[in-house]
Amino acid sequence: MNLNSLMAKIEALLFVVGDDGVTAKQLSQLLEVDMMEIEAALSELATNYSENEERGLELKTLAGTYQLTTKPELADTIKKLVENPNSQVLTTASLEVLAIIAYKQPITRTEIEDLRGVKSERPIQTLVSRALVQEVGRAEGTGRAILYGTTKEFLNYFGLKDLNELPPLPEGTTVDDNEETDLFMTKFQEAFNSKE
Amino acid sequence: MNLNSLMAKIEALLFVVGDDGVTAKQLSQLLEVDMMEIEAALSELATNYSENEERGLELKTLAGTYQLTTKPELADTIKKLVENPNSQVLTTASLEVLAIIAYKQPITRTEIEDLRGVKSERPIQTLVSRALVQEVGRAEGTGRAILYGTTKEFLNYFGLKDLNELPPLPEGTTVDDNEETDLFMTKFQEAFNSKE
Amino acid sequence: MYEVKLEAFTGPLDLLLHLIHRLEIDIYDIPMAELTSQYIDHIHAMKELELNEASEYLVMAATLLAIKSRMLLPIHEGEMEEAEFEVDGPDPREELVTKLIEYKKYKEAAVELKELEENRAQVYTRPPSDLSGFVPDEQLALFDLNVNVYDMLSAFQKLLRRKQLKKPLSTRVARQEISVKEQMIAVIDSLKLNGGKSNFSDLFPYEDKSTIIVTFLSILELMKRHVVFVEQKNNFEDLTVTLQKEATYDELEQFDGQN
Repeated sequence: MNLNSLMAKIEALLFVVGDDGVTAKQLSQLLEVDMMEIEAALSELATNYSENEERGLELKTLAGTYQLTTKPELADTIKKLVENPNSQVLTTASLEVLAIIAYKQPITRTEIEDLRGVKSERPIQTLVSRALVQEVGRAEGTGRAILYGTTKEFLNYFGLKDLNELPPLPEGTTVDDNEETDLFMTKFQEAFNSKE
Repeated sequence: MNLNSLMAKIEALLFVVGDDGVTAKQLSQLLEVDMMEIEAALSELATNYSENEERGLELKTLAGTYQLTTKPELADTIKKLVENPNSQVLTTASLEVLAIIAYKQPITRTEIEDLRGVKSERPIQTLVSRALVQEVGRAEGTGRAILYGTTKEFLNYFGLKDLNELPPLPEGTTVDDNEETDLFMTKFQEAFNSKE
Repeated sequence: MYEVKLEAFTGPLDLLLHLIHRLEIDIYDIPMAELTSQYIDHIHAMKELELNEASEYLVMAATLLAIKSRMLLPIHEGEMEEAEFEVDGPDPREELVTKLIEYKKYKEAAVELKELEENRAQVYTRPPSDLSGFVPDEQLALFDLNVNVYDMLSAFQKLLRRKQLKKPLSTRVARQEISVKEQMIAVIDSLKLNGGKSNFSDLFPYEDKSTIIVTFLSILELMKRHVVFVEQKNNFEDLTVTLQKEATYDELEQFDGQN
């Protein structure tokens, strides 16, 4: 297929799927064109958008799918017309819990609380209800605690293609977490009890 | 304003407003540019779309309202999106309707359509035929519209014991203003306490 | 005494990191006496708030005291030599330091997420088009079997966001701006109607945020001028606003300069 006509078709499809997005593979199946050609057309489209200053759109990969979005520098203009969909920003506590889940998933609530030194039920509930984290399984052993992980919506919300795009975790002293935490908790309990 | 940058802004705005469209007058007010310039930019945009065969979009005027749509000659391509058995488009529609019914039951079709901004008869039918939702009563008042709710099969399908097991919605999603008031109450109490 | 509001902290570790930063302490060589006393001072300032997390802050205080006392244990003559050589001996602070450093990583990661959140909020998407016109009548499509309850929740979330996008332009433009002065009068009138007394929340029958803000500011201003008196009987109960004296319009007029 001619590149121009392929680009037109892809643009139309991207427009129609909106924030559902579409993968290169789906495009390849739909248009019956091999992946190489699809990738080439997508990259050409992306260049077109970014290089032409009369274009207001850009091509982004969000949560593994290609989507059209408006250019970030036009945010002020659009803000005047529509409400910001991400206007309910997350609190510091929720972001903290989310960071722990994102980097340590799958992880239980108790593990999160050990790390933060504070109860975390409410932030977790907020994150679940905002579809940013979800139950991804159950821990072994007694209690079979819920294991939490991030969702596709998490990637979408933070504008990430996939989890590998998360900024690297800031450096710190690396320790064997579990062992260290257990030891700490024991000492902690001792210290606490001795006060009573 | 520079024509290119005006075109980019208009394209982004048209993209975001979707089927609602926007009038030249609204654009003029929003962008603080006189009508002449707006008309010129719109006509330039329309020419761009129609003359560049790598573009899949076109500018349509309906009763003075401008909106972006896909080019008519690409209808076949878009049709494929719907005909594809794994089509996400349809998945999204029925899942969305199911989500609304699950969280807002009992609810009428009209209420669902108000929420989605789109006709929803077909997805509802699909869900009823799959026994995931059912008629649970009739609304009061004229018309006595059918009220929909979820079924046992729904719980079964998602592995839920009962509806209380649905992940909760964020607090204040339905009434943003309450949350805002709470915030002010908190701030107020801070200010109040610090006065003492 | 302390400019920092305790509600600003997400937990005891957060508070400790803040103190370490403010006191310019080397995290690997924490002066326990200083940190502990500062920490406890902060806890004291907090006692009125009756936060859920209070117990966690107290547990940390106990831990700090325990570490501090272990470090103060007198070294006996005989052990002195041993202690000098035993460079690798366990430092009572070690566990705390490890925990703080580990926590700090995620705290910093949270800051980066915040930035991503802000950047993402700069770009806008559009909802999928309505393609029902293309669907052949006989075709009834359903999601595949991998769909779970969280996917459904996501669908709902997307929908909620979309609805915000649809709010018409007109609700946000040409809104009549209400001044603090006007709202002060409205608050007084409303109090008079209710026998000079009202619940704080009843003074906010408004839907839109800017009116709520202006009302809030006007009550603060009335408090400052001792026109109203605000009290709270118990924590978490609603505040009661009582009219103390009637402000004259002349008096309210003075507010114009600052408005």
